[in-house]
Amino acid sequence: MARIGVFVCWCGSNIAGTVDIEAVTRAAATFPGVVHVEDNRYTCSEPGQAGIRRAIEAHQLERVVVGACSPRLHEATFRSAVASAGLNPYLLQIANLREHCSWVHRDREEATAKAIDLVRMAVARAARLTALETSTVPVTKRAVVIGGGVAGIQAALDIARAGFPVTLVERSPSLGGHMGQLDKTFPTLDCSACILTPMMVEAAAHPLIDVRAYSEVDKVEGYVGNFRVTVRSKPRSVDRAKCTGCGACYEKCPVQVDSEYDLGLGKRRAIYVPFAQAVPNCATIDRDHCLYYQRGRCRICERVCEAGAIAFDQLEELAEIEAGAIVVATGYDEFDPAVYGEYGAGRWPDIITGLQFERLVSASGPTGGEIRRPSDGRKPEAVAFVACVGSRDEAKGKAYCSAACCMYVAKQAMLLREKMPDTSVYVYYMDVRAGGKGYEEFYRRAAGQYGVNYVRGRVARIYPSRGRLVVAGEDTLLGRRAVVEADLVVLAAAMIPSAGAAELARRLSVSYDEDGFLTEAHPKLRPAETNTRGVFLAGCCQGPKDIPATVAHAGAAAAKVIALLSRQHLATEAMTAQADPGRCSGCMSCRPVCPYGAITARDAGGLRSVADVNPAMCQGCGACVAACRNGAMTLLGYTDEQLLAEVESTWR
Amino acid sequence: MPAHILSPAQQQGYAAAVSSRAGTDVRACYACGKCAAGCPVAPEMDLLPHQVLRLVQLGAVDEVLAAQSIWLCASCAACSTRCPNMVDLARVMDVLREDARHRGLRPGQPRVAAFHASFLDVLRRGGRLHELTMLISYKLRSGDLLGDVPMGVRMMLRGKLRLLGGSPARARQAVREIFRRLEAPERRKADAQ
Amino acid sequence: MTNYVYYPGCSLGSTAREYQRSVEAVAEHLGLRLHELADWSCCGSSATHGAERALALALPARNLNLAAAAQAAAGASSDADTGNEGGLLVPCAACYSRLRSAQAELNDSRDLQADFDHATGEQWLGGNVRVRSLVEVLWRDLGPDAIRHAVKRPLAGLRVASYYGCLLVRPPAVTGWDDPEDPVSLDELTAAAGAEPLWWPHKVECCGAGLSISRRDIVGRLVGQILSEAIDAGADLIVTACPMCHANLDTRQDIASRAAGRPLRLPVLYITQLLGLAFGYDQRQLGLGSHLTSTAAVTSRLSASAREVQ
Amino acid sequence: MAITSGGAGTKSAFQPRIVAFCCNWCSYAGADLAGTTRMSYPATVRIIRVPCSGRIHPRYVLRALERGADGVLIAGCHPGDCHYSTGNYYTRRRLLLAQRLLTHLGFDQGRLWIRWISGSEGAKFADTIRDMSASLQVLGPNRKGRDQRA
Repeated sequence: MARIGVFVCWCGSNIAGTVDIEAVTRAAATFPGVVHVEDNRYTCSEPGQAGIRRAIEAHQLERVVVGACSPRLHEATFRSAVASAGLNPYLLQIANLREHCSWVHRDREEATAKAIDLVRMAVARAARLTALETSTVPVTKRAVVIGGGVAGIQAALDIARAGFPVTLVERSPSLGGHMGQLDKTFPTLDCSACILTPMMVEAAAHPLIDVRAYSEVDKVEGYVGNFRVTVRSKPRSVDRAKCTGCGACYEKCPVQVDSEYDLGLGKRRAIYVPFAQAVPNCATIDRDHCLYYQRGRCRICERVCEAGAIAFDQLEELAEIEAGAIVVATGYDEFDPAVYGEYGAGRWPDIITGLQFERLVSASGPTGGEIRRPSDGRKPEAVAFVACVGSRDEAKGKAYCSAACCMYVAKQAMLLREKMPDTSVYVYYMDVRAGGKGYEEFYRRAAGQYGVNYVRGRVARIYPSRGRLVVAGEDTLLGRRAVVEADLVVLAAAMIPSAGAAELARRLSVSYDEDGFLTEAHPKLRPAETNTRGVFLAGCCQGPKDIPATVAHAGAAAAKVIALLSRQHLATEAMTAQADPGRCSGCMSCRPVCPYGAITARDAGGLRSVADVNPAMCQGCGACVAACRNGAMTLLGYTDEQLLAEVESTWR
Repeated sequence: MPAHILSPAQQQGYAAAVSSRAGTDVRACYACGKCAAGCPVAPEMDLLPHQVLRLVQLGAVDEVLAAQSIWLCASCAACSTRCPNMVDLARVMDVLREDARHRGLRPGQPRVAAFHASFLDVLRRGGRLHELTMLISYKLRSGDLLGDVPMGVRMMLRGKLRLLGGSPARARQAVREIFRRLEAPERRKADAQ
Repeated sequence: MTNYVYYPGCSLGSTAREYQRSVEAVAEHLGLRLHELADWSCCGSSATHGAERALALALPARNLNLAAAAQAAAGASSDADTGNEGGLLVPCAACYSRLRSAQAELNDSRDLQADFDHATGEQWLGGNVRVRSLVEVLWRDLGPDAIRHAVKRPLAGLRVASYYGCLLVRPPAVTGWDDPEDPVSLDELTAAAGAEPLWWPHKVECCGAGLSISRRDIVGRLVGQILSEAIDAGADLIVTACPMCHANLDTRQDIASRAAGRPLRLPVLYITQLLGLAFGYDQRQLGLGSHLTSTAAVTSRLSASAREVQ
Repeated sequence: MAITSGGAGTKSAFQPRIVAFCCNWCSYAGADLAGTTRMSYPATVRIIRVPCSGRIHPRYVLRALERGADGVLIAGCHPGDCHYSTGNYYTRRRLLLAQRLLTHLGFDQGRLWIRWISGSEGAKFADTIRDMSASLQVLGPNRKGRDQRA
């Protein structure tokens, strides 16, 4: 019988206040195998840990049981304490006397009785613990960043600048993301392109960054330090090496299509470069609209291309990339306000979204920065902005605040007043959330010296009447109707996770919330990590953010990646599954239940094959153990014997 | 009178009670005013729809039940249809009117109440609506004797107002029975609490 | 031939006689067989749910119970005449709304069912009755194409503003077969009749019918806005499917004109009157003469376009 | 054997004994949260920490009941949220079978509860324990198990 030491923590009055420590220690002393019991005010404190070390030596303890707070808090602490006394760190068992006992029960008698049970269970389990060793795996020194918006670019640059190669995967033909569509940015009103373009260029030029635009992630296999990411590059039908981006092709292309970049407010050709500063600056043929692909003739672009870059027969390419870490930076999509029947969005051309307004006000936009009504090109005399469209609206299934709208509305209103001093501007809002540095001052400038009329109230209806748009709102501060006849209405549409993000998350076994935003490992302490080791989050895929927050988040993700990639080896999970070749029948019913593909069939000689677990890939969930029909599979640290010992000893 | 002197207990209680009776959570309202902005009769209201909800949230019972607004509500349900927090305000207004009536308060809009009452009278007796009887009963209750008389005459000329209202005996009796059972005094008391 | 149990409601016997007559005409023409619900009583209308919830549920529920019984009887009897595979047909938007919401509320709550049992001495059986609005039936069951085929005299050149009001489309949880903010059923029926439906902003703005008697000032303002929008949109007439709205819009045009500070004259027809005209019934059969606001503008326009055809 | 002294302190009323298997990532964290937010629930439960609800073999449920537990709670991450992506999906399938097995062996189905409780659902954990204790009180002590044990 192993020699067990029990250490009962008071946690000040947190445990001792409700649990009779003295009774617990007395009971513990009677449990089989227990040779030493002591209690501390704070076992996690330095003296407390020293006490454990001393007792291990003094009493030649072979197992340690700590009755304290949740193992989720201090298991690591106590393991290292145990280890420092020369005992294997996995010979420790914690009884959760605080979160699961003293904090949830008021009756001292009941709480004490339960605490005694919990310690008994821990002792029984401890007696059956075995020493475990962690092995190590090498780390592939490359990161894959998924998404080429400002978050992805920032993360890629930070990682590359630290000396690690990066593959930057972007779905659309060019880097830039939504930031590339913005005109000016709050709270400084500096031009978006002026900040972003240099970043895009540096990323493309950086020797350690491999930009794969017009590409998507197909498959992700492997595990932290050793991912295999399959990237599918869609055919541009243009040879990227030859294309100079001269533009001759799209000047001559006869087909006009709504421009995705201009959000339907402008046109592009069937062969196109999405925007002037696109990176890579390489044309792409949109096969769904190109006459040659649709009707088999035209090929004008081919004729006018002096570089001979047009490659109609180009095929898609699959590349398998080995990487040690993955950064998800898939960003956001703009909420489609069409579900607001009362706002007539999508039905009346002069009711547009915030992002569309960016294109309308941008010098590189379809109107060259002249603000005109999409319907008739007239200059608007009155413009109304409506905040919280698709956010803070449970009825429309979007309860969250989209974080950036208040500020972009203030900015857009300012830009409008700047460009058209005679145009009156109204902003319908519920609250102005200006939490960032310099934000409140910025918003106050908009409402103050820029003369933007802020009206506190949600709009009930927007409808066309006599050639204008009637915005039926309420000034809840006056308790009076606030009906504006506007020529242009801008709906501040919220951010939602970009299409396909959830699907990607499933492939990475990263969880996501009810709104589809990916879940960080800890909302405060690990905001850029996920519960899947080696996968990190940057930007709006995790939740709505403005540019400063996005860049900061991306930097944080990059720092985590750098820390990971600078390691030569990673310690693997010690509590992994193990197949007993003697008992394994080779039925392999364990293989399909393993989420990590860690189980393979190994030839055991004589036509017999048995299950084999790769300890580096196994994350220790134990699904295979429960699936095994002959009890050949065990999960180290959670063996049947250990768990049943707890079951057996739950009650006296 | 002002809400801030009400005791918290009383506040909590009323909001919860109204919520359960209206089958909607009045506490979800964040006073965005979308209801007021779309309400056809808001301009005539003494308390705007969201202000009515606010008083209910605070449990300012007397103040809210004395309001004209609860009688002016046209039950068009534009508010309920558009509320971002899915508060069924039209139903809340029903509950408040009922409360005002059960507590025997003087209705904030006597004529509207008179109209409702006259309508119920006619039903109680006839089982089906007989407009002429109702109009007369309304005029007597409301004292609005002259209004609409010319229109009434024109309607009668076009056969839109029958002199005699006929409805089958079975229907009449069934409805009388319903009124009798629902207006039984012991039930009244039960509701008032 | 589809059979329906028919609930006319109080108005169709009096203020909305022309609705009754046109409904019968249209039903006959389209082969809808209406079997009036025996001993039906008032649905309670807005006055009761404004005053007494138990009453507001018991009154409509009683009629639903009758309908359930009628259906059961029909199901039992082989006689097609009393059959009713179509459900309970309700032409009046207000009755429809009351019946539907009462049914929904009762089905949701055992307590309310108990209240009903207490109030009527009967047991709640009306849970499965299919309560159908006449518009829903015309638009969904038959559909615009069927209407189009039934048209004898297309109403060419007639510009129609469809007025849905509140109770046909709100709250969507109760009705739910057309868009609550921008409904199209009446417009499509109008188009099927050969007329030109207009998009106009006040399709679903409330006209305040409930206050028509007690607060003429408010009603004047609301009706004024609705008529103005319809006229400015270029409408020759308004169609509706609600006797309350109709009475209000038809009889309050003087007050409305005063409120709006401009003369507002616009014929208001029931959708069935419009369809009836297209089906070739003459205006007397459809009771076009019984409106307070003259419908001459409409009929003369039609005869004019008819002459052009010849 | 008398049904008085349940380990959970002897109160006059019958105190059921619940063995709860909680997955480390969601439900165990949920139980922790119930503690950190100082919720209170009956001291009828003994929690056994497992990496994933998918680790739990129906055999454990039987053993707990045979050992005299009045009820067994198996709590894991919500479907789709499993830290190991698919574990709880197998849990569900496996334990529905277990439930039938129980009736076969003469245990009331109501003695095995399966709940999805996330790390942010401290309240749900507390409520679950409250509800389960109450319904087990109605169900009465697990005589079969206790007799076997005695």
